[in-house]
Amino acid sequence: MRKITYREALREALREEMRRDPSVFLLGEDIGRYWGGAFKVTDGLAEEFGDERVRDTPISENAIIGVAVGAAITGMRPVAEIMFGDLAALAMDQIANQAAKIRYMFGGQAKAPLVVRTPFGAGVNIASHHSQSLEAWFMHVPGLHVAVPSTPYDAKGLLKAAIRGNNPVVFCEHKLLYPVEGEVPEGEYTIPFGVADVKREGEDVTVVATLYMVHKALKAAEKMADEGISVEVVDPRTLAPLDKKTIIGSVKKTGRLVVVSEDCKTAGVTAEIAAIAAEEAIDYLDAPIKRVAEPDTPIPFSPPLEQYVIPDEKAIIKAIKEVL
Amino acid sequence: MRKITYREALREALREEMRRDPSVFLLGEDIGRYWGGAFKVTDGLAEEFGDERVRDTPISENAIIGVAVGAAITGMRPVAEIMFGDLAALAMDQIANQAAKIRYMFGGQAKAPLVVRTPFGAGVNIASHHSQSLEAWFMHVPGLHVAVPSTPYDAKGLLKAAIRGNNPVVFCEHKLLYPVEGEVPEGEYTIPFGVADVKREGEDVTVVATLYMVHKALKAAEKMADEGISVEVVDPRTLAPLDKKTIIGSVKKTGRLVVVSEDCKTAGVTAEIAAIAAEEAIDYLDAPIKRVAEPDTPIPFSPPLEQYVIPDEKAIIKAIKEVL
Amino acid sequence: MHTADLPKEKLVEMYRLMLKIRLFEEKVFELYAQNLVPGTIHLYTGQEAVAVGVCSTLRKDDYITSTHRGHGHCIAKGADIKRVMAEILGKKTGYCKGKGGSMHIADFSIGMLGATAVVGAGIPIAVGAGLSVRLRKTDQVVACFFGDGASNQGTFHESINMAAVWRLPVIFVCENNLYAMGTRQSVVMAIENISDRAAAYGIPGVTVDGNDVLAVYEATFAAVERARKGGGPTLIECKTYRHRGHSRVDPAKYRPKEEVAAWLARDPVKRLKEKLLQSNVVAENMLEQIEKMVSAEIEEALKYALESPYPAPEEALEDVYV
Amino acid sequence: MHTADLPKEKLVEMYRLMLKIRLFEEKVFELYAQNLVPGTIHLYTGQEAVAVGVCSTLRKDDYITSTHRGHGHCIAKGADIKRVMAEILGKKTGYCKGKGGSMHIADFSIGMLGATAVVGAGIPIAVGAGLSVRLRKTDQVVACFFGDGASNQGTFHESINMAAVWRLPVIFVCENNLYAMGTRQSVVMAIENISDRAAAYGIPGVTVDGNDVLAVYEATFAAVERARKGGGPTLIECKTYRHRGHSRVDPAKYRPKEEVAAWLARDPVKRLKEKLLQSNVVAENMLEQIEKMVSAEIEEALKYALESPYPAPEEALEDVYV
Ligand SMILES: Cc1ncc(C[n+]2csc(CCOP(=O)(O)OP(=O)(O)O)c2C)c(N)n1
Ligand SMILES: Cc1ncc(C[n+]2csc(CCOP(=O)(O)OP(=O)(O)O)c2C)c(N)n1
Ligand SMILES: [Mg+2]
Ligand SMILES: [Mg+2]
Repeated sequence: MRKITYREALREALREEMRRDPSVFLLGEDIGRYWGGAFKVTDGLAEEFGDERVRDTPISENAIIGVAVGAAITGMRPVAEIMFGDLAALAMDQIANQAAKIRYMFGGQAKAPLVVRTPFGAGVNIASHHSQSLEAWFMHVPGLHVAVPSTPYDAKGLLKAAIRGNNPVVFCEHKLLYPVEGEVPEGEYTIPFGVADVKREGEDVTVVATLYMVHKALKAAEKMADEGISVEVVDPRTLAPLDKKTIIGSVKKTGRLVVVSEDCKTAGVTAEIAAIAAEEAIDYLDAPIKRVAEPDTPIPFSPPLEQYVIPDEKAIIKAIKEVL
Repeated sequence: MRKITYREALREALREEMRRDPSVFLLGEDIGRYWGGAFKVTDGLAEEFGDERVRDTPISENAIIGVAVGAAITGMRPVAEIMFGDLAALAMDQIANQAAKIRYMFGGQAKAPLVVRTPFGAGVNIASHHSQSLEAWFMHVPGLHVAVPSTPYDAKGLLKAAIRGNNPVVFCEHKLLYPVEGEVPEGEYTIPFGVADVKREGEDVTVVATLYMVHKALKAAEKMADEGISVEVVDPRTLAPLDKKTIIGSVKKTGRLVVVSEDCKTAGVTAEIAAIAAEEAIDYLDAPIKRVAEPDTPIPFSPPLEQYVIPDEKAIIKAIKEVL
Repeated sequence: MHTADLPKEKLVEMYRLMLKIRLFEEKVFELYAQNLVPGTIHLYTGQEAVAVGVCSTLRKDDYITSTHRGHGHCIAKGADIKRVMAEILGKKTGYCKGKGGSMHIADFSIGMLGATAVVGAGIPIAVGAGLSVRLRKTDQVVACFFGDGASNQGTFHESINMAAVWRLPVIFVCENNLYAMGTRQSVVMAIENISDRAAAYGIPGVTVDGNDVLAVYEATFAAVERARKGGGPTLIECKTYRHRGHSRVDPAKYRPKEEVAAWLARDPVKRLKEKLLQSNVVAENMLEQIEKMVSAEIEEALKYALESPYPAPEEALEDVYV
Repeated sequence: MHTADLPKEKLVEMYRLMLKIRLFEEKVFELYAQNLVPGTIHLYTGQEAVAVGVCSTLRKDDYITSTHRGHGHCIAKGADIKRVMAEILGKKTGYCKGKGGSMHIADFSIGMLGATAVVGAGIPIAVGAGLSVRLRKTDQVVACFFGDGASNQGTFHESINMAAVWRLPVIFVCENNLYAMGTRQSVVMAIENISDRAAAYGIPGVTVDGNDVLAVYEATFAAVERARKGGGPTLIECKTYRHRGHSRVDPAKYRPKEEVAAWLARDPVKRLKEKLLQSNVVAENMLEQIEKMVSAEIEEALKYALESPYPAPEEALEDVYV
């Protein structure tokens, strides 16, 4: 099958959906013809669809999302880009109080089919304000859906589903994934939210991982296979809704659980997944649950410091060995 | 001992610290002489300390915190009030990206000794934008301390410690606690962060609860005692730092854990505490961990709806019975 | 259109709407005193000329966004007061099935895009509706209501700037009632006219007597005309005053007695009534008849709301997602 | 003070600082091309007159806040370029022990309160420093640097409004280099002069030639004097231009060639040099000597930075809390 990058897969999803549905449009800082998005995801789209539908905005994160909300509740399907996930902090009111709640508060009268695309993740030495992983903030907000694609295939299928869906979606990308290549069919497909993907089957231990960590988990699994240990890698693909069934099913099968996520450990993604297992599968667990995550620090700039805080293969392997 | 309300205890802490240290000052919307704070916590303080030190601000949440950060890093000890915790969504950049990270990013050159006081919680029919509990967002941010006092005694001691400390603190109050009375000594005291309080000792099950839920947990414990079941109620008092030792110690003793918090269940306070137990005490657990929390919905307005979503004594009792 | 050219029917209709808001709010106040209203309320009493002056220039398919003080906006845009009242009382028959309450009323069927209780949060939403109009190529306009206090929020700045540079059909209506809760404008702003802020975005700004419905109408009419033709947004500041405290518990002692008296003397409902009578547009008995009819409507709404059931508790779990 | 009255030493010092920034940035660019700089960089080349014009009016105990494009601010305020360079390279001897990098340099010992990489986030922090000055009853002032792009953030509005109503000693310095990344001002603002926004807060606003260090100095000097005496804040817009792309990867193709050429012709460093020579303030050989000394300083800084160790990995866990 054809291989394209995660970046191209996202762009293809945007392009196909914009061609299909005139109510889809994009807005964000520097997404248009002059820059094509800080990570070039929207490159070339302004040329095809024009500046009206690929709209450069002022640096006004909260209003960008507010404008998307207003457009969404009046019949459009905006896809807003927040240039770095850290900057979503500026838009938390519009994301969490408005987009997420507008349907509920108004008793179901409104729907807000908007997508907020934003890149998370560390690894390129751009320090504390451009490297965080804040998925857990959004998971905690009812009314939002949260996507965390780890491959080009998932990126395209989930983004198309996000755009077609009728709920607000925070679509979390990862900076290090943009250049990653993978197989993506030419034809039309979407991936439903709430369906995990078992990225590797195994018998001895379940590793749940998201985004870039899926790749590290797969590498760890490969190394463990050399040692005769069979690791199952489950990628939830969306954190809200979360496919508990697949996760719990895997845990029941293996009896051991390691949860891996790049965000800070405390009250992060790994906490929720560990808690679910502790509630629903404790009798099947033969070992403590292990969480592999960022220690609770901001992301430092200097390469040796940054590498130290990002969870790596070694940390995953260590955790796996601890639960065996 | 003298009994005063939670509101009075907070006010007394502010008054004592302002008298003691001229660098302490307050800022926020309507905290001054014309209103005295939406919940009257600062009532009368402008009269004693003047409008300069009890400063009414425009409705500009992000700048309120930014101003507090700027004052804190230049030698002051600001206590900012955000009128409702939901509105902290507007200030997440200044809280989570600036206040929390300024020390780290600058390699320890700066300290930001500011306190952000804000009320959380539902129960007074003011709907989705004025009733949330968002403590988990702050727990997830390294660099912040998070206080969750449940009694007048804790409120006063923790607030004084927060003001004297050198780290930024998100000080979470609860609307329903303001009128609650409790014993508070006249003399000087502070409560160190990171030290849980066992609000009731017991042998059969550990209930960890915070803020208003502590009171519901205590009532549940009393009812269970009538049935011959001995419940230990642990109140962490601060979520960051979190007194894992006391929590884990209690779990090891009772072998059963119920975690209660008013925030939404997914990726909330209960997730982190459950995850810690699943990591560190699973071998001592004789039953699944149970979480009692808000279902994942915004807070509705109408009384029967609102009552339905707020965790209550009955839900706590049910959870306790399920783990026994 | 100059208000001198307004047909009699339009003037009478504006009066009827203002009176409807006034009497509705007085009724809510009564209910409140009887402890029949859960939560808090922010009454529109005293500001009727703004909502009515603005909404009278709009078509049914035009949009408005509203605030915590939104009953008047709803009614002026044409909402059914039965369902407004039911929502305020938390009933299942309310516009939001009891989920929203006083601070979150919406009626999408008449372009009322809802009230947000986060001060200033409705402003970018209005701009988004304006952008939607542009992209869908209709000629709708959007009126965005907010207070003096809201004009200090970052959203005010970000949103008006966007609307200005994109020339969107949005009318920003600042209801300057001189206070945000207990905070006088001069405590939080070094300027007197909020309309002066329009220049920061390169759009027209105007201050009008917000207690004169015809002045509000005229300024909005011009702005709406310009907006429909692609001329972009306008900022209209309406100076007005709330007759009561900010919210249920507020005795509003922070306001000087003379100030209150002066503004009560400029009551917008009375002023329009006097104008109608003086200019012989209508006879006094016709106005009395209107008042009776409006009162009856409100009683009917109240009855409807009181008799309506509360939602079933489990409904709390519905409407989170589509 | 009028710049005509400036002592010769001051003028020469300003030139020295501008040249130091220029040569420092050119060195960073070189290192960058050699892949010695981790992450990204935003060079100050072309805007030297702003940082130097502003900081030359300040005392050591005055404060500044800075941005992602902050090397020039640091150097103009008197930072040690050895430690700036070490920070940019991620070394332990850098100002932030390698934790901050190019976008987060701070030197609290000279009142440089640090750079934030969240556009606009430094503005309220500057206002807080101004409030602190007022509460501590000193006569310090605060200069707050930010870009044209930042002036569309909500924080700009909220913060300047607060500084204005409280009459705080803050000088808001908008470095309008016409672009925010690839976005021209006209794409995101319907006004030409950002200083026009001052009127929205009731404070003075002025636009100056940001490539003329003396013009910047003069405007700031007046603002600083007023601020020290309790006269409140000023918004100074400095029109300027960055000589290179926005960040490491940016070839800046979105800028018309003629525009770039016109601005390069107005190079602020060259302009001051010519002025100094024309007015016979200094002899050419003295300027050459200065250039040599500055170059030597930079080489020394580079050597220091290159020879400095990286922090130990575990240091990542330090400095989270006090
Ligand atoms: C962002 C935000 N901050 C604070 C509040 C609390 N609050 C509710 S109404 C209000 C005053 C609003 O004043 P204004 O905008 O002038 O409207 P008015 O009440 O006068 O109609 C405040 C501070 C809120 N709801 N939202
Ligand atoms: C809040 C925020 N939004 C977006 C960005 C990404 N970003 C970094 S610099 C920049 C442009 C800033 O433009 P301006 O304020 O004019 O400063 P300049 O780069 O021209 O010096 C952008 C959009 C950011 N860092 N922070
Ligand atoms: Mg007001
Ligand atoms: Mg710029």
